[in-house]
Amino acid sequence: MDSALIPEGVKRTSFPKFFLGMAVVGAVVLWGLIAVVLIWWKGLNQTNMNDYYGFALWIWADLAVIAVGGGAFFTGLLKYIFKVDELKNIINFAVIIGVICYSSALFILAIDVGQPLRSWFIFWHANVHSMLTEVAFCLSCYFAVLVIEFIPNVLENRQLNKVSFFHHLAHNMHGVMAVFAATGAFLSFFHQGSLGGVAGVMYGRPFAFREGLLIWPWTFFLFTWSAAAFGPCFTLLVTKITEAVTGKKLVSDKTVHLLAKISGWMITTYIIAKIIDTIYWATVTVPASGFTFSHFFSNNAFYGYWILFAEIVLCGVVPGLLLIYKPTRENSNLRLLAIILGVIGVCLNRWVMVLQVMAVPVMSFDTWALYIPSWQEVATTILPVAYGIMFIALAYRYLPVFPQEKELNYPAQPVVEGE
Amino acid sequence: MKQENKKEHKFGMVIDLDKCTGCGSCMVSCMAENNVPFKEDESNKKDSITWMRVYKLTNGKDFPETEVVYMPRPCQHCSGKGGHGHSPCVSVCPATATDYGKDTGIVSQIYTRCFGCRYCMGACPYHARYFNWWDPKWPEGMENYLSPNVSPRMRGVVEKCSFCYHRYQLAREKAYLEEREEIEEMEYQTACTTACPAGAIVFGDLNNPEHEVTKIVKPDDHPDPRNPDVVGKSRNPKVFRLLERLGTNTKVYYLSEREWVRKAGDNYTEGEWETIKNHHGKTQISHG
Amino acid sequence: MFPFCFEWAWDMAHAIFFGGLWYAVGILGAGMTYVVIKSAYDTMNDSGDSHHH
Amino acid sequence: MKVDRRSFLGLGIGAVAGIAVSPVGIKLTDDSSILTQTTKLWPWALDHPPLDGAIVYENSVCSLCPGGCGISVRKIDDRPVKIEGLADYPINDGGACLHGMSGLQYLYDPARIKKPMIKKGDSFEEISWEDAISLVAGKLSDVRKSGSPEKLACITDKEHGSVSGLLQHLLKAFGSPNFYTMPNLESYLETVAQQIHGNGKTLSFDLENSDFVLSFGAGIIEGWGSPVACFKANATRKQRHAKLYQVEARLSNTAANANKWIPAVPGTEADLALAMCAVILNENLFNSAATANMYAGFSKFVSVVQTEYAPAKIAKITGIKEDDIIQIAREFATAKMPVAVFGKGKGDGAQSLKEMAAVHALNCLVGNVNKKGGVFVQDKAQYLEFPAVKMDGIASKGAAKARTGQYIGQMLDAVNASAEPVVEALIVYNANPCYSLHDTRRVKQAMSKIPFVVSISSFLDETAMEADIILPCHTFLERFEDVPSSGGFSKTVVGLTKPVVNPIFDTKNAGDCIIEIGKALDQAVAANFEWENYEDCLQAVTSSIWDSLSEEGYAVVSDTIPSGSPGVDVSFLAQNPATVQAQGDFNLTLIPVDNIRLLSGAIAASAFAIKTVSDTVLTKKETVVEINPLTVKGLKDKDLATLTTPMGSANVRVHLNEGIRPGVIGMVEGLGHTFDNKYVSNKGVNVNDLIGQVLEPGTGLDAAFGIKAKISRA
Repeated sequence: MDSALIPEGVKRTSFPKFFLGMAVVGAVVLWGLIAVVLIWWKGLNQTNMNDYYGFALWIWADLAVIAVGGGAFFTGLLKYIFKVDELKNIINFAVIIGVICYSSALFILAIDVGQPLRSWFIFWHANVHSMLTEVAFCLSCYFAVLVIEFIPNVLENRQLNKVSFFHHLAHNMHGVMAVFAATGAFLSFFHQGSLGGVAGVMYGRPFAFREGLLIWPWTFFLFTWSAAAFGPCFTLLVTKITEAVTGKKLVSDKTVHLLAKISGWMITTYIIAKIIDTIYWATVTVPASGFTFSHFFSNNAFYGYWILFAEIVLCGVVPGLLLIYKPTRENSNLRLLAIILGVIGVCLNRWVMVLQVMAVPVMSFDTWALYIPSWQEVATTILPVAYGIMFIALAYRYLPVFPQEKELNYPAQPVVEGE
Repeated sequence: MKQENKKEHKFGMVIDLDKCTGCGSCMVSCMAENNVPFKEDESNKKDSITWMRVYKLTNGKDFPETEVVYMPRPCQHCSGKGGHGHSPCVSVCPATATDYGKDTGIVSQIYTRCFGCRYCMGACPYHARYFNWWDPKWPEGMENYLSPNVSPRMRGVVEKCSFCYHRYQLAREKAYLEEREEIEEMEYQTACTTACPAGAIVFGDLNNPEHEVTKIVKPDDHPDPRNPDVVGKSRNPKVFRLLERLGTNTKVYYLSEREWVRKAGDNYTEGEWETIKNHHGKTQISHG
Repeated sequence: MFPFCFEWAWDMAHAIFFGGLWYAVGILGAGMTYVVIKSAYDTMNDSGDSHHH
Repeated sequence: MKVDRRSFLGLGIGAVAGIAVSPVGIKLTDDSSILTQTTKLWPWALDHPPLDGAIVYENSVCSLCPGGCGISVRKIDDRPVKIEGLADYPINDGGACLHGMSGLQYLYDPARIKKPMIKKGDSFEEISWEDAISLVAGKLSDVRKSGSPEKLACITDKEHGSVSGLLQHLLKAFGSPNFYTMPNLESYLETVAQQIHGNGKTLSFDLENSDFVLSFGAGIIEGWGSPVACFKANATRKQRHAKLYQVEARLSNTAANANKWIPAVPGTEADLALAMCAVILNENLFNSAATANMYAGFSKFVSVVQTEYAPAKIAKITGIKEDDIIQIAREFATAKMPVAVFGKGKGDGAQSLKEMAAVHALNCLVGNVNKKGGVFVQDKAQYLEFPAVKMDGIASKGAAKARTGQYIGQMLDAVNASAEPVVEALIVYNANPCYSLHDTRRVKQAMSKIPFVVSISSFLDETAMEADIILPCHTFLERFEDVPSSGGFSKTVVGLTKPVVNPIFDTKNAGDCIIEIGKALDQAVAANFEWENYEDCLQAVTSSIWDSLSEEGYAVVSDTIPSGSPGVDVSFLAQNPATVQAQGDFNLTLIPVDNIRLLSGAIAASAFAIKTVSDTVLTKKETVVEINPLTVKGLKDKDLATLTTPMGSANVRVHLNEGIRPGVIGMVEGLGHTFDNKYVSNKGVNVNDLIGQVLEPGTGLDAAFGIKAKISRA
């Protein structure tokens, strides 16, 4: 039915089956969209956020998708700037994940603000001292970069590529991609960092506040670093899932091992920095404002030391070590465990830096504020996941995403022309 | 250097917690003055717009040693670290919708500029900022009492205490028409101050030594030797500020004879209060 | 965002922030303009070559 | 022209580039930002922004409560926009309470009655004013014609003031002695003064000068007396180095603000006061000149107090240590200007004469009577001069009959007890007995048994809903009225309430309603209502102070310390009257709690006031009760619980709180309204539903300070 659109030389599932799958995921998207309409029409009272919890599930989701979407910029940086050529086998997919993550992030911001029609004020009336301004600018620009990086892949669709202009455009864009990638890396460095800065500069919130370098709190660097470290984990995880769903090997082990190794070293170095930061914060920053370390992890029903342990040790140190040690890295089960832990770890970090910050009482007579999201929040947070699945399914079906797909799956077969 | 003729003010207040009775007049005066909306259920205090909120603090002791104090909390109008105007909220607003008035020390909020990202609320440790989660709606006819001097807010934006800035504007206009350079202390008073039946709130210009608030607070303009971020610490040993140690440099001071109340204003590690309370109010000595 | 917005100030913060921003936007814009023009040129050359194809 | 791929492409790129550099984008974004603020497309945009105009201030007097504060109403564009306290006014001098400042919310209250209404079946129908007045007059005429004019009764909030005066005038001309007021502090003060110092006297307290205030539950900063005046007196305590000791089972705001909290077992305040009398007598700390004025059994009083109220014995009853009782009594007796104050809470709830007299006995013993900083015994203020009532035979006969009950509670009991209607017609003005009196079911039952109930009210409150006809009256912002200060304020000031806004609805001044009813009755009654209207009447009856009222906005009737030392009749206490016990036999005691941010009388709290109420008092639709953590094991903070008293049970939330005596449950007054105002009503429980009336033997006062109760997790 849609065979004319399917890349040459590969097999895809039957259209009815594909359509059915899309319909199921589409239903989830629809559920999310209903929630979106409710939120836009009736306002943010549809959420369970409140004046204590002005930043909640969405902002966590926003930070989390940007963190895991960091695989795109870091892989791009390695591929185009540091010329790690092996990564060409996964760069398309990394970019697609990036596009999904960043479009989701922008979408979440669009529902999260109280007056979406005024969102452009953040650009027009920009306050350059605000970390959020930096986030907004870099995020939108970097999203543009991702789209630019994704366009050639789209144009390589069998039918589109027949259009001469598109063919040339795709070719020429590849030619200057290094420039775009460099710009993207620059932008990404700043917005990942400024997302960390968002929490770190809040000197009224001792749980979030960090000292730092010039105008940038340490969280600025930790966020960039952690995105670069854990982003590839997510790229590998999604690749693994896609491989499982399609039943095909899509990226060679060599590429996977390389990316896993890079990620492992990034995670390990990051987590060392994070541990140093935590110790310094706990022993110097926190007591200076009259708090004790235990204040942030006790007297409430949810936040305990477990979350600190889970974030730093279980989902930081453990995946880092698993990925830098060759035997465990090259063991597919342990590698999978490591990348799952890694993805959880970075998401936990973003959770802590958003939700726990809001929950901790600061005034001595204040109380912990715990919060349970409404279904509208949950639906709109799941929406990007469903949307991402649809996006990947469409891209995989119609675009030549994985350059190694043919050689890894149909090595003996001659190229068959499908008419 | 500023060559303007305009004198720099630093408006602030001191609230005598021993006089405060928790009667709530300040809260209602504020709501009525500033067109604050209300809704059917206001019992969830985390979703209830009260620019002036009165907290109830207890000393935590068992019956019958229990003591209670009420603490009115308007926006603290932080001057930020070192008093340079980078209050926790102003510095984070991405759209310049909240600003620090260099000539007044007042942290303003531009409702039509705010697009509701709520970063400022996250940054404020005093919960002084409120989001319009709901459409403000008045029962039929009740819009008639709304004041034109304060813009009613729309859903989806953040609002907060403005130290009744419109009253400052009106006072200035009046002074201008009467060809006076300066306004008198009593010409500009916030709605909570004038409403307080106990006279617990004293408002004025902390830069003007003649003003009552300055006489009570005796602010020390030198940085606190223990924490260079802190300026304007009171020299009155009975006066304290909320979360002073964070360096927010609020311009709302509190006064109490009771030690436990003063201690409740900030956080202290084990045993630290004993050293700090003795140090409190003696900072001018270290500056000779 | 622009010097005519009233928040704008000719200070270091604005110079660094918007300097970096407009620089990045400039590169992206210039790069894309170059690529589009070059592709259009290539296309025209293509179609010139293969006009009777 | 053929559009080929190339020219199409070119056109597209050109168009995009063209739009990008044109001002269209900027214009559209600019428009969209304006659109977010103004257009009616969005639910958040106001119908119209508030109109600007010249600022004008008009002075008036608030009559929401007996406080009688001067107010300044700010008007813009001829609309009142803000109410604030009036500076230099002799009662409040600039301060105002939250209810007064919410005054404008009453103007547009959703529960306002917009036109006269008559009950048809279960609902009300609007009727014209002429029909309403003639209907009321017709019904009243029937009562009068039947020869039992005493079967017309009247309930209002207070005895003083010209509107109350007009009601009394009407009843007298009509021929009925059945004029009742709701319990109020002023009448309690008069009852005590009458009992101890003789007829026509009343008491007031010089709180602003006293150096030692010993309060037996008086909520001095909870709305007791003239609230703002009390706030001010309390606020100056710090600089005057004056002390406040508060006897109360619960750490009220007053107790919290006091120098000492004396958490006596509820209902034992009289015992505690008498034990302190015993200490003062035992230790010769009394003022001998003052005790020389005591008559009618002083020696008996001394022996009763010394034998029955020995501190050691009373310590066990009150839960206050013997040493403390002695120490406090000594401090009180040796203070320069001590004053003991009674009237629990706001002073308008149930009170026992024994308790009030026992507290006042402390004042009499230490002799700080008619002295600065003490208690003032003076004649009731009489500034109103109503013309003598011309009574016909029916009136004289009816007026001479015995009242149906001594106080409102007994009157309602009599109505309920009798098969025949003992009250044929009832006029209720500025009172909400169906909400404010103990055991509201009993009150509503009585209302339904009275054949014809007229409610003169601004709001469709619980009592108006029980009425047969409602005459809607102006709010205090729309009317003229004289407002005498009351509730123990040391000066006597009469304020003039003036309309600051044209009536919003088709309402009348309550005074005009009464005058019009009077005029519409038979000639014998109508002859007593020759005023043109209420304004005319007001001017006539206040003629002695009218110049001051109309020019200054108020008149100070007296502001000096009364002279002389009045005699003290101790016969009542010398008989050792029994202490009223709480009804029922559960283990715990439920007490009502007065909260300054709520109102429990004729007027309900406003939306603004409700908004200020803490979530430890009201959570969503549930009243939160205060309990000491030691009181009930297994109850946790915020638990939903069932509270049961002999009168019934209710679901409540629990707030565990160290600031209340173990064994006591505190429940706030002023919640649980049932009328049509979603911001105020259907929130929580009316504590008066759970507490029954307990009459004090010998005095007939409802003295139920609480009721026995139990509580368990729901």
